[in-house]
Amino acid sequence: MDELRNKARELLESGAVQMVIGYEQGTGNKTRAVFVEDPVQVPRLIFDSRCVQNLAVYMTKAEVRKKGKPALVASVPVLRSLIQLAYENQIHDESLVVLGVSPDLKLIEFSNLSEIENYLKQYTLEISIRDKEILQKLENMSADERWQYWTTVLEPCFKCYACRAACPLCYCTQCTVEDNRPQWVPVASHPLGNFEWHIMRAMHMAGRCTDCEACANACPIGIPLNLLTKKIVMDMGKSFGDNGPSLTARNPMSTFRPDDKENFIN
Amino acid sequence: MARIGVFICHCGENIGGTVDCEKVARTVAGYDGVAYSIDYKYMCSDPGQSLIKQAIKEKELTGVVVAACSPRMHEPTFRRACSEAGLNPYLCEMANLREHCSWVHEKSDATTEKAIDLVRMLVEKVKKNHALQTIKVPVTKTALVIGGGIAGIQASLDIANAGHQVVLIDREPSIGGHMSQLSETFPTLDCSQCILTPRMVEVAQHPNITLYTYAELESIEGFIGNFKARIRKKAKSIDEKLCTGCGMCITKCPNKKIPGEFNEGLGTRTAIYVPFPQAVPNKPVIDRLNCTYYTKGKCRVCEKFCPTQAIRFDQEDEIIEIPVGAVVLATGFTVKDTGFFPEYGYGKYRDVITGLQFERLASASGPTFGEIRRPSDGKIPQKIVFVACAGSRDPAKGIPYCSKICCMYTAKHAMLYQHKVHDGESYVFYMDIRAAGKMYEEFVRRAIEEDGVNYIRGRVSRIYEKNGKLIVKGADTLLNAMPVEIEADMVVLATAGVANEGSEELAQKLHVSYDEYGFFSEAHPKLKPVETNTAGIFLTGACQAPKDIPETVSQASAAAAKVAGLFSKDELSREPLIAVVNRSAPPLYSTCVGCFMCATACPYQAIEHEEIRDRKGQLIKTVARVNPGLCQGCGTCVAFCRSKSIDMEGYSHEQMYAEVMALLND
Amino acid sequence: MAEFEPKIVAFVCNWCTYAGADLTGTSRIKYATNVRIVRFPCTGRIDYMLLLKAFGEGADGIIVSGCHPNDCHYTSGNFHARRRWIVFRSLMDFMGIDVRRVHFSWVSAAEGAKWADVVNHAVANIRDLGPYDSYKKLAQNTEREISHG
Amino acid sequence: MAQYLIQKSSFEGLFNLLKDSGKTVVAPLLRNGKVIYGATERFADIRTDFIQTAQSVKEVAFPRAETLFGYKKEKDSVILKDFDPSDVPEIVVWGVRPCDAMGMIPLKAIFNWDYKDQLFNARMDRITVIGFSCRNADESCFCTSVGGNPGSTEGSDILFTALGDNGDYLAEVMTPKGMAIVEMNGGLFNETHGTAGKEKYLADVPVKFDREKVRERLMAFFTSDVWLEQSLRCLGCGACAFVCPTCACFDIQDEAHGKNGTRIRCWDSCGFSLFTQHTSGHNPREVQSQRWRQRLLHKFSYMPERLTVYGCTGCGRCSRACPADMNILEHLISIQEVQK
Repeated sequence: MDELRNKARELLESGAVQMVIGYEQGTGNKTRAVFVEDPVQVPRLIFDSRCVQNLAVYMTKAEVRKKGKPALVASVPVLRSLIQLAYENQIHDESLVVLGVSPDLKLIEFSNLSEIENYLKQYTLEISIRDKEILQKLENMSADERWQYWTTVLEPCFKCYACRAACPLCYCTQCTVEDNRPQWVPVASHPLGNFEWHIMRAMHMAGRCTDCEACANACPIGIPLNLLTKKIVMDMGKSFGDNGPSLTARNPMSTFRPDDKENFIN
Repeated sequence: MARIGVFICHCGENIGGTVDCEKVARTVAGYDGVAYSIDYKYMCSDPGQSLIKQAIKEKELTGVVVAACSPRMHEPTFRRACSEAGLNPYLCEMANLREHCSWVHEKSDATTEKAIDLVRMLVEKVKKNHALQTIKVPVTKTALVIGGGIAGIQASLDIANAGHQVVLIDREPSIGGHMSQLSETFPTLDCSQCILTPRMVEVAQHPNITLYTYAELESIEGFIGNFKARIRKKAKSIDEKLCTGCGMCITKCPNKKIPGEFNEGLGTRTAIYVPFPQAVPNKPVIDRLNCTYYTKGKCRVCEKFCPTQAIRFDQEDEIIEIPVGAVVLATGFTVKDTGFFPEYGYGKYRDVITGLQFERLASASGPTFGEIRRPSDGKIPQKIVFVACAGSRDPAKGIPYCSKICCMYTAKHAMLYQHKVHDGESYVFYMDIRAAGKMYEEFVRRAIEEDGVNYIRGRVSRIYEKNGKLIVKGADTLLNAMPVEIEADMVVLATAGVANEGSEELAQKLHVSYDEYGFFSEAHPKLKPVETNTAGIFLTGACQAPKDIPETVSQASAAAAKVAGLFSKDELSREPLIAVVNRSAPPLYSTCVGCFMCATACPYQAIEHEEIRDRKGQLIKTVARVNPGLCQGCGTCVAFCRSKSIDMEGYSHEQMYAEVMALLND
Repeated sequence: MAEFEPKIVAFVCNWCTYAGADLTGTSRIKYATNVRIVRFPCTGRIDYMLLLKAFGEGADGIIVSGCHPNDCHYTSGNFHARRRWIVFRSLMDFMGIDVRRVHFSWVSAAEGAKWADVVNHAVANIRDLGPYDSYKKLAQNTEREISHG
Repeated sequence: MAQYLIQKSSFEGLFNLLKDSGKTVVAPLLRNGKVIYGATERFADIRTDFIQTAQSVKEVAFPRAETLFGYKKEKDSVILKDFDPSDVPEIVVWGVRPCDAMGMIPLKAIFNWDYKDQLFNARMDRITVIGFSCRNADESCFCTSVGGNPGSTEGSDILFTALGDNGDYLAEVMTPKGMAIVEMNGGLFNETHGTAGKEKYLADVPVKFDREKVRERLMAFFTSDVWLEQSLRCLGCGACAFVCPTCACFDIQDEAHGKNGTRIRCWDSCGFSLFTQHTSGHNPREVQSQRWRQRLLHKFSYMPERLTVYGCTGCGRCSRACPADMNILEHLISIQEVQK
């Protein structure tokens, strides 16, 4: 904790960054993002297990960028997102200073993104056993049961797009749901609109999702929509040996192998 | 407001006989935005086309749907008609009522209903079409001809004589191909080499032709008019500039027992060799698989004796890259390995040979200097049997198709035999005699009537050896399948002609399609016999299907004419059906966020970075741009782009969406 | 009552399957009338959203077909498409969409007979499955009243 | 209007009466681990163990998506099929918190300000609100700062207040609709007078700010930096607006299927950048801070001016729902306090 604050203060005072993006105590037991521009405010910075919002999301927000070069407090899921953002040309070494926080809450400094990529090698992206069991349970259902499950679970969705807004990789300036030539996805949050939105969102995350769960945490009505992305992440691993973001490896959906295996095309 | 004209073609009875065209026209007339709808006997006919042109003018149409045959057939026709009437050709679409409807369904309401749906889909699509201008791309006026047989030679010469550059490559040490192996040629019996070798020499000396033998296509990229070919020149292990072709090395090479490919294994050659005396270029190569130096590490005799020190043991393969505007495929064919006919005993009995081997025996330059002597003991066979259709027209064990040339060369072989062995007896087992062609039937009759060749209609069941004779068992189906048994001294199998090994890999390199037998597919069996589906790549000779010399030569000239036509312009117009990254007003400029994941999906490296800057030159954002010269319009990037920032002319999001909507809702 | 006639949409590439279907026509091979072909330049162009749209608009089944691997007119469009279908099909299945109603196949320009088989097989198969009511219900329920929790 | 006492044990009977009378009963139910309103036919499904539902009750009167009319295009004409008020269901909403019930008032004001929205009014006419006073509150609650209180009867047709833990409830009947429910079975209700000192059983929700003061200050705050400071962490989603009992922004969408189509009204939010995006690409509210400003000004300045009613009932849902923990209460307090 002190490590983190000291580093933050040092960066701000030295002018290396104009702002430190980290976490502070929020309402009740919640934590939230804080943007520290004045070294005096540094004590507001905290980090603990409650700090799960993926702060990488702010790297693509115009108003934040306007404030100059930030230092970003980043746990492992956030680091993954940063690598994917770099792969997608949204950030580069000069865009930010990364204040990494290891799972045991130690501060890790990185001088560039490839150091982060190397660091992440020890945390290859994999779905937790618990999640695998949940997915397994769904996969064991009959198709009709799954259909029932998803239509019921997605029915309350009112398309506030908190899932999209909280996801660091949903940074498009115009989301496909906002494209009305043609209107790919109905704007209304009726059953079809909800269903198409969620299946499309999951497809857009294929080969990109880092399983940070920001989407599910953001949902105000608790829809477990990260099950869809978890399923995708698992498939990507199974089918194409994808094991998380990389600065160099091609995205599994924009490349192929002539011997890709599939069992349903005849 | 759209004013669409719909023109429904009866195609005589082809569509009209199955689909109620009049009803289709009537129904479609009721659709929103349809200003004119009419059916007519033959839309592609002159009156049909003028019907369309007239309507475009009088009804001020903003779009046209022609419901007729496949767009792959007549789309260009009708688009031209539209532009002649002043309507942008890309505002014209076709509904496929023939191949996809009337020809595949019985006459019924359901069929007419389907026809209506198909037309409605295209009406809705065409509402979303917009005017497009053709794309101009420069043409590199150099042709790459792959394969130096008679097909490649003829094509090269015709293109070169038209004043264009040609690069001719052949994987063998010499050009000439199968024709150079032949003795005489039907139906005139003139000597193959006598007519071929002058052409070979002409190729070698032609100022517009660059010849690379012992060379293969490594890879090719680009598109019509703008290919980049990488060619692997295999190491010949000699310095061609120094080599005078004196042949000293060949006479001195200690390794003389290698079965010669040119003589189909009936003769031998040395490790450093020229395939045959009239080879072009007439300079040797070292066959590294058989050369003692490369296999055992010592020898280098040729090096010692070479008067010009031209031997280069350390020579390596060389890759050269050449820009070409067109490619002619002339890779030829091969004969089916006879191993699959054990009952004919090929390989088991030395005197059972293939037609191609017989050509070598009959050839004056062959191992027997033109005398028909059997391989086993060099005796002149007194009784010889020719088996036609050895593998051809045999779906069970061989290949279903007819190899086309066997009937004629078998007759020729029998004739040559009779001319050389006057007291000999020759028999031909055949299924049918296919002698369609100028002077062909006469030729076969001559063999039978003047040269007394015995034709037996029936198949050979078995060939086996019995005290020095080859017993040929068969049946004569004209004498109600009476068993026939002939004691022969030699048997010649007219083995099937099949695609060259490696033809499929080559097709994949060039992205041309090939049929189930590995022969390259022409773009259209009748109307585009020398084109492939890939623009700028043409076909000639037996790589497309087995064919004889006259047919090959005419096809080669046809391909050459196509290439010359392509090269007749400095620029060629390409269909503007390509991908485009959207652009919009500030502050957005484009919905593209510049993730450039599309770039890796593009098979043509057509996606570039474009920096959008303000007046002060400050970078606002970097977005994708599609290079219209490189984009071939596959649309992979379009389906891949998450924000739908890339769209495709002719198959746009709105068009495809409209089609699906229209298809499921009337 | 009359036998159920499924509505089937076919998304095919221009160079192989569309040409193959043309060949079916030139060969006068007859097949079921239930299928409507939508022509794309390449399977790589086929947007999975269009499959959803087709079901949303009441299709009972879908055929997706293009060039065999290695035969793509554009080198690799079908390879990209194949990856897309691997992921998308699995996701559809995971969400309970009846993937038996989506028939993927490779039909080359030389396989006119195969196209007829693909169509007839799909039609027979989907006819057995019956109308895709569950998806139709989802699509028709546009007005979202308070649901029955 | 009138007061009664009713036993907790009688609620199930009352619920069944309502259900059997053919009305749709909408009540707090557990879905995806959160309490939200939903139609139910089982009393046992109704939850009472919550501070506030994740979603407001506004949806019964202002559905997230509702068809205004259907149409069919002919060659040169269009046939319209307008909505039919008789299709609008009779709904009883059970277990509504006072801050939610109070939300119905600004909604009515919005939908009847200039144009009288028939569809909305038709729904309102068929809705009966059964409120339950709050016994508990959390740090996001601030009804008392915006003119409400945990036992407010505003917007309810009947308000039930638990009088301690012995199962006695006070029923305050406020409207004829409420009375109609009592009359379904008078036996369940025992007449009483006064409010039985219900106040002492209510949740304690201290007043945190003075909304009048906030309103006055906001006038001068239009160009303040406070908006950017407050909203820098805002992600620009619509969660706050969609859970809000008074937010009524909507979008009009045509859903076409060939010749046929429907015109649908569906929720929208001033928090979305697309909300004010012009076709030209120009956006008068270009950045999130301007949208945040719009949200607060609309609720605490524009609505009081135009509709003489505030656009906030202090339910605190937006704070609870916000993925970035934008706490509206904090921000209002700071508006009141900051020296600009």
